[in-house]
Amino acid sequence: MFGLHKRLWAARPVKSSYDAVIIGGGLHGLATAYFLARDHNITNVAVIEKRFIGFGGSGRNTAIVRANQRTQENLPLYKEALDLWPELTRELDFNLMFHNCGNLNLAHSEAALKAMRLQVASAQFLGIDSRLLDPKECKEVVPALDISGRPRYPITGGMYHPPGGIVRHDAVVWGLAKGCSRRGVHIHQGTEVTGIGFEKGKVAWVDTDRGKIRTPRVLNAAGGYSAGIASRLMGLRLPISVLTIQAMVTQPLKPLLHHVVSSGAYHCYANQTLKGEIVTGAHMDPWPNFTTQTTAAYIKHQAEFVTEFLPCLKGAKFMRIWGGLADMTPDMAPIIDGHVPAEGCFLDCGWGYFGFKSSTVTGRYMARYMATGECPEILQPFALKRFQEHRLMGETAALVDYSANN
Amino acid sequence: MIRLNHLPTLRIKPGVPRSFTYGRRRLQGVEGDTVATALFANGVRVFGRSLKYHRPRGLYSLDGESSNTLVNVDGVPNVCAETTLLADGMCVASQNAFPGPDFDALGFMDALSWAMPAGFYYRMLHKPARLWPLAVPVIRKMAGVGTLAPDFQAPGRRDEIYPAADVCVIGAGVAGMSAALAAAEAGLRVVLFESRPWPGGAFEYRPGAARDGVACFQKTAELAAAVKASPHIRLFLNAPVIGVYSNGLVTAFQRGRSPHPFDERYIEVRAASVVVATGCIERPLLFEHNERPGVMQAGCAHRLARTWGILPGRTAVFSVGHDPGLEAAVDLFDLGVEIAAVADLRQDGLDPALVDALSRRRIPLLRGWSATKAHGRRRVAKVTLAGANGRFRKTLDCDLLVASAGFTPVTGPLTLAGAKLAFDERTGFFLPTCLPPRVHAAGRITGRQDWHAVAASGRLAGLCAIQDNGIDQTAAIGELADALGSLPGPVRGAKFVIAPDSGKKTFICFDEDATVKNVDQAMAKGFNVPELIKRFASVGTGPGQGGIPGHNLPLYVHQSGASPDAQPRPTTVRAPLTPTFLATYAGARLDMSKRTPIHDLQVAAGGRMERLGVWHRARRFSEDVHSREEILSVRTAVGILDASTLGKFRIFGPDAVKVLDRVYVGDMTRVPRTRAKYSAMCNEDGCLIDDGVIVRTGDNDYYLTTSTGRAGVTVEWIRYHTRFDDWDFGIVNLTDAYGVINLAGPEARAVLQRVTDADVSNEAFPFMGYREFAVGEVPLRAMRLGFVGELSFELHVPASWMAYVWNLLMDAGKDFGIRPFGLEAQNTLRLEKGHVIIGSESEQRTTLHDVGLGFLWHRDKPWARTVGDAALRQTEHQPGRLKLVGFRMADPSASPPRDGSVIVDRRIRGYVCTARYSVVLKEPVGLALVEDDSSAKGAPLAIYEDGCGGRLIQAVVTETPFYDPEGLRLRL
Amino acid sequence: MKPDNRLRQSPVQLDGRPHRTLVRDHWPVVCEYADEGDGPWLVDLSHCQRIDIQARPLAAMIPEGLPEPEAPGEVRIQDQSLITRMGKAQACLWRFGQAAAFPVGFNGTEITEATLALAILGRHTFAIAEKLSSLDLQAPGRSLPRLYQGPFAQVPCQLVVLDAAAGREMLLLSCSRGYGRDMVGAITNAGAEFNLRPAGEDRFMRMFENREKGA
Amino acid sequence: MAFTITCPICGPRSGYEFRYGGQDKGPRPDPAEMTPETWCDYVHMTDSCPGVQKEWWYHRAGCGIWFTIYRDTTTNLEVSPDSPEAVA
Repeated sequence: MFGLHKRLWAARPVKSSYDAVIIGGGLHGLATAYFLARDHNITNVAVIEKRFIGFGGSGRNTAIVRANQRTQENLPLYKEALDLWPELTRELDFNLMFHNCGNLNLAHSEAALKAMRLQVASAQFLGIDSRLLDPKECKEVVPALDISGRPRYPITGGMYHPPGGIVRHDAVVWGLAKGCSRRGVHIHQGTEVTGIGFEKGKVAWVDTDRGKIRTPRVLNAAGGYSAGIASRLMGLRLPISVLTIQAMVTQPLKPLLHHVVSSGAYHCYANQTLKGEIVTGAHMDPWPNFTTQTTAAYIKHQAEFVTEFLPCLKGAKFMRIWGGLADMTPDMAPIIDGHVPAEGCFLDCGWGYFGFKSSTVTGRYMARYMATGECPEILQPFALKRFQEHRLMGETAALVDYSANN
Repeated sequence: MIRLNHLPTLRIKPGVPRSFTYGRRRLQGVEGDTVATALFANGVRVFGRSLKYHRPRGLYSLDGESSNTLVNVDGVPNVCAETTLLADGMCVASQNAFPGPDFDALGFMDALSWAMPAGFYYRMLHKPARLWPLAVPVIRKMAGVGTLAPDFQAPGRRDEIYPAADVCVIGAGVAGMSAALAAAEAGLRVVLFESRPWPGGAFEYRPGAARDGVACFQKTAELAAAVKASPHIRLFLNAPVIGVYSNGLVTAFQRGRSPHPFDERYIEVRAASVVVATGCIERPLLFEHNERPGVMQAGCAHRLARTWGILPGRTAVFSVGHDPGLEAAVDLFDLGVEIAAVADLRQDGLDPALVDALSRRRIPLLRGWSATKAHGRRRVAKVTLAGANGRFRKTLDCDLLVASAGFTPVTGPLTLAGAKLAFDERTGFFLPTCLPPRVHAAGRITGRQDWHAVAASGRLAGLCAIQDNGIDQTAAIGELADALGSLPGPVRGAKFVIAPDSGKKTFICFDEDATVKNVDQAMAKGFNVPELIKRFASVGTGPGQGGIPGHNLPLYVHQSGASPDAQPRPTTVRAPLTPTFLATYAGARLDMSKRTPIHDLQVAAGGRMERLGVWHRARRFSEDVHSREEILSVRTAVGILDASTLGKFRIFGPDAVKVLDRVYVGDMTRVPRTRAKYSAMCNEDGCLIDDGVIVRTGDNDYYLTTSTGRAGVTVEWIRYHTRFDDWDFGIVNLTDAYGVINLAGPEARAVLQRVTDADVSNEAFPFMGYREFAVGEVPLRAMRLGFVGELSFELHVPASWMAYVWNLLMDAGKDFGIRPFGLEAQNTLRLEKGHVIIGSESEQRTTLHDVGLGFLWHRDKPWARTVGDAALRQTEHQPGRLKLVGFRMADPSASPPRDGSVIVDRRIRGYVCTARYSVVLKEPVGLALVEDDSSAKGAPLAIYEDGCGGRLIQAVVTETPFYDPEGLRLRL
Repeated sequence: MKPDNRLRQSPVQLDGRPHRTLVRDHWPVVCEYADEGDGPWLVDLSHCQRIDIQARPLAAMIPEGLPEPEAPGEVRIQDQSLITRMGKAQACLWRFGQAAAFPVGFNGTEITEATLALAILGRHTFAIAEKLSSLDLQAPGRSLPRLYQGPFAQVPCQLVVLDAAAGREMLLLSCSRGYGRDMVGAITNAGAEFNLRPAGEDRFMRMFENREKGA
Repeated sequence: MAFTITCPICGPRSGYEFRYGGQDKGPRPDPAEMTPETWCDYVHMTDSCPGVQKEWWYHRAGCGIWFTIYRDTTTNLEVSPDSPEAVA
């Protein structure tokens, strides 16, 4: 019963040519491959993954989904992404475990409230459910909150976004891999891309440690390694800094938090998984690196700050901390582009820590871009040239600076 | 239960009772008991129920490797009974069991386990789609262990320390103590961490003789005495190491410094060298019902007797794979436990002395045999043993099954330090192939089991640590390495994982009720690396992390043949190595913030203080959130503001002016001595990051102000942008040296004149002027600026004189109705003047041009290479940007839109930065960033406010300033 | 002429009962607290003059008669003054005796008003320090006195280890004035288990003079 | 990871005492001659390749100077300027 002995995806030999090669067996790559096959009947596709699928950010993020960003360029994308979870669950016949618990984002100052009003008004204008709460209403939603004047930054209000929630990130990886495999896409794990070849100004092949693959289309969706691949193999420098982002979980507890709670001033979020663990994280050390190492300073800092607004968590125990790579751009918005630096080269990177929530919908549109060669309107604002044109997107967030200044 | 009370190895004081409650029962333990040993001594065998199937669980190990013995203590959930010392008056309660662990209403779940194969949730409950939302609350309720109430208040006190050390040794067993002593003999400062309440490790309780004939426990005690006597060793007992990082950083926490069970101290050590001597835990033997209460590890059974004086059972069967297991059988027999049989996984390699000891006691020894099934519902009653091929079987009655397949080295600290592990054929361990620099491993972790060899390997690591500290030890290291070579080396370890014919209820991970069958199911799905199986089948991701399955899972996966790897591959270990309270990590919770010199005066005057960056500032001085009285007093009489948080700097030296020209957009070559020059700083994007005034106070000597938020980074900004220029200048941060008083309003001059002899008339001290004079005989710096749009004096007062001068002005202003005002009033006042606050009227991408301050930019100084100059050039006439505009409401009687409301037509075109009702103008006014084609005067703005439900508010773009557009009031 | 009784304000008030006080240059100074105990002690020295010197070459700007600490981290003591070398072209002068006026053309900036100055003295001084800072203030092989620039209670500080000998421990600390209250709070909390008490300027001066003689 | 940086004045210290100042790209080019492409390349673009890079750091909690180090971004360990990997 339950199809116990059916493999989710198959291991196949590497062919000498594909219609499209996708670098990176993370969510963006798998989703793009899936939609290439599903929507455009392009099934002769290879997903090349150096380690195993979901090894990078796809398996290390904390699975929060929401559509309450700041700009009208971003909001529709994330809104559509929210609608996709149930659809894909059904279609892939794999439970992605979308837990639509809603998100509560806390404000701790007048300025933060103002920033939230902008987000809320933008969301409402675009037909997305998001509302402002006063501190008492915040406490009604999340009884564990300390809304007194005791914390160093008392809660002044909150932004409540019912459509958001959490999804099981591993399930999405495995579900999409299953979907890809069923539709004929090849997933090559343990395979490294070592070069990209061009002919007559067009992409022509990809070199791997398992041989040369000819292809007219290459997508760079390698997450934390995408900028390095771009500069090393495509000759294209990107405005990307790769930082380690850390997250941690407590031992599992009986239900305590029924929403995703986050706080800008304290730079952390907390939510409880279906297994009962409280997941918390958010901060990044602001120096580029590729280590995924965790730091003593951060776990201590996080413990201190999350218990400022959720003091009951002092009695919980941290059980595990891990790190992943976040490819950050100067304006906190991704770089999605095509035919740079040569025809047939596509970019889907610079997602920072927004890569999970956007993965499926970006894959859908990126597949259309790769299939038709025309950039769908919804992706156009994310083109690389915005940086040299002095047109950063307005999706900002300041990096935390938790040491005292002179 | 009566304790064995004459053993020399006891760590309890049998005569000193400790009373506690367990559920409704009042029980008694003794001093030295942990919660677990006290419960066990009182006959408790079922400590709790398992996560998924609610199976009874009991004492299995003693160092917290599994969640079997998690209990609630004094209201705190998930306390590990094995590592928590019993305190008088403790209230202990079981978890995850109703009504209690012995009879649990959800016990029937065990019978349903067939319905929940590995990855169950991924493949079920989503068809039909409406089922899933209904299932979620049920799943959540069933999941999790231990309850934390939303209003839970954590008991206990915490602090933190950062001891300095040259060498940090992890584990105060025989190897760790030997390493510490060696390093201490060289005069190095050693920090030695031990997670148990006493030093000694694996040999601390063992009566067996070392090679020199002296009992292990006795030799170990001598070592411990030497450690305690050394002035160079700081021994932290009860202090589990939780993290090891590169560059010698080790983190730990310590409990037991006070009788209160939840007083804990966070510890961070940075050492030049780290020695890891964490020893081994036991590797569980996998067979049917291998986690029934009554099944326990050899060390657990042995230590219960030797350390706590508790006989672990009446009749025992042993199924072990190592000599210390045989030693335990012999010793427990001597202490009064009946041993029905000892099965050893090994055919050969058994210590002949121990084999002989067993036979002399007529204890049957079954070589190559193992347990295959434990019987009994809530605790072990019988056990089936079988030979290697499963053909021969026998079933024996017992109430204790000591089961252990081998040892697992505690390599967590090494992996966290960056060591890569590989499978070692001889020991069956994952051992480091290459240690990171200045990290050493010693003792049983390397596979050695002999007392002398363990001590020598510790001493060798100690010598290496001395070498790391720059003291040459080459000769001594060589000598000792040779000596170690003649002692017994790593012991051949059993690689046996699972008993033949073991059934469906063979648990590889206790915490998450994961069975060997679940692992098989995951492999069938195509998951073939342990790291992925771990995720898919939930193995080793529970409270005990990898403690129980960490070694067995990779061995099992490899033996199954599913893995593509040639050798078993370990799963990842992560910090914290021991689950640690968030409260403990948070430690002392230092909260360092800044207060202005007149902070207390502000509070006394009714100031509502709030945190703004590092500072405390007064937002307002009354209940009125709009601060109308404060606004009116500035507009009609005089107000006084504490603006001390402004950044203040001195820049001097021959190249000072070059520095200013580099960072300010204006021309700094001609700053007159008696006037303040207003200018701005941009970043490379040409975006506004700071504004302030610059004053020339002498030859090559300047005084400048920055916004509050930039004060902390201005020195680094200036030095950054001059780092390639070898310019001669000095810069001093004087932010805290001066308090700043903003005295503003039509009566400001009259007030000031009362307290100074200086001529402060408009002629003598005009708008934008800078003067130095005394107020109440206190010399200060004064400027006439106009942020709030009235006649105003900004007085920079030496910080120690600030309270004096403030009080002087308050007294002088009494007749004029002076009153302090706060940030809220200032915000509205400056808004009426159309003045910008960076961050409020600008966002990350807003350039100097966009906020209408482009006139500050001096384009003709390319030699200065001013920060942002290139971007200012390239964006100067760029269309399609968001521009800052003023607006009024189409209906002046309407309320002002809330800050952050968006401006829309068919899409979003901009947003409201700040809008307030102006008391003096008697209508709302506001500033907004809108797309440039909507920014012309008279352009209509449709505003969408949160919660408006689509009813737009109409406004019109207007010129600014709204108030006193000619600026006459500034020049009074 | 009416008496000038204007008073300046230190950034911090220590929680103790002053036994003997005086006013110097308008600063109220506690010479001694009642019941100072036998250490460790906390002393407020914020009224003592401190001058930041930045110049190239630095030696040219060291006031006459005072020695120049040659390498960053070095500290020299003379005539109730202490001079620390902070960097290639920067030093800080502390005057515990009489404050001095600036000579003409002096590249110094008086920072007395800008900073808080405290001393932790006596036994357990470094046990208190290790609760507040990960800096290795007793690193072997470093001559004393010595300057450390780094975080103490998370705040960037100038720390001078004057003496580390048992019973004669002396640690000087200065940081931005605005942190005064929280810094004293942090030190007081950390010192509570060692019975840290406030002490007057006299105790510091006695120990400093002894140190100067020994230096 | 205990990220450690060696300050030329203060010696080895916790990385958290410092501010990262970016990969060393040399002095700012003449603004009048910068095109949008060269401006963008100087200000925003990075190599982002794992390996050793020369970079700027500021000792903000200490002596307050800017200096360069070589760091291996795959280990977060400093690399000696004399070592073969250390190229600008």
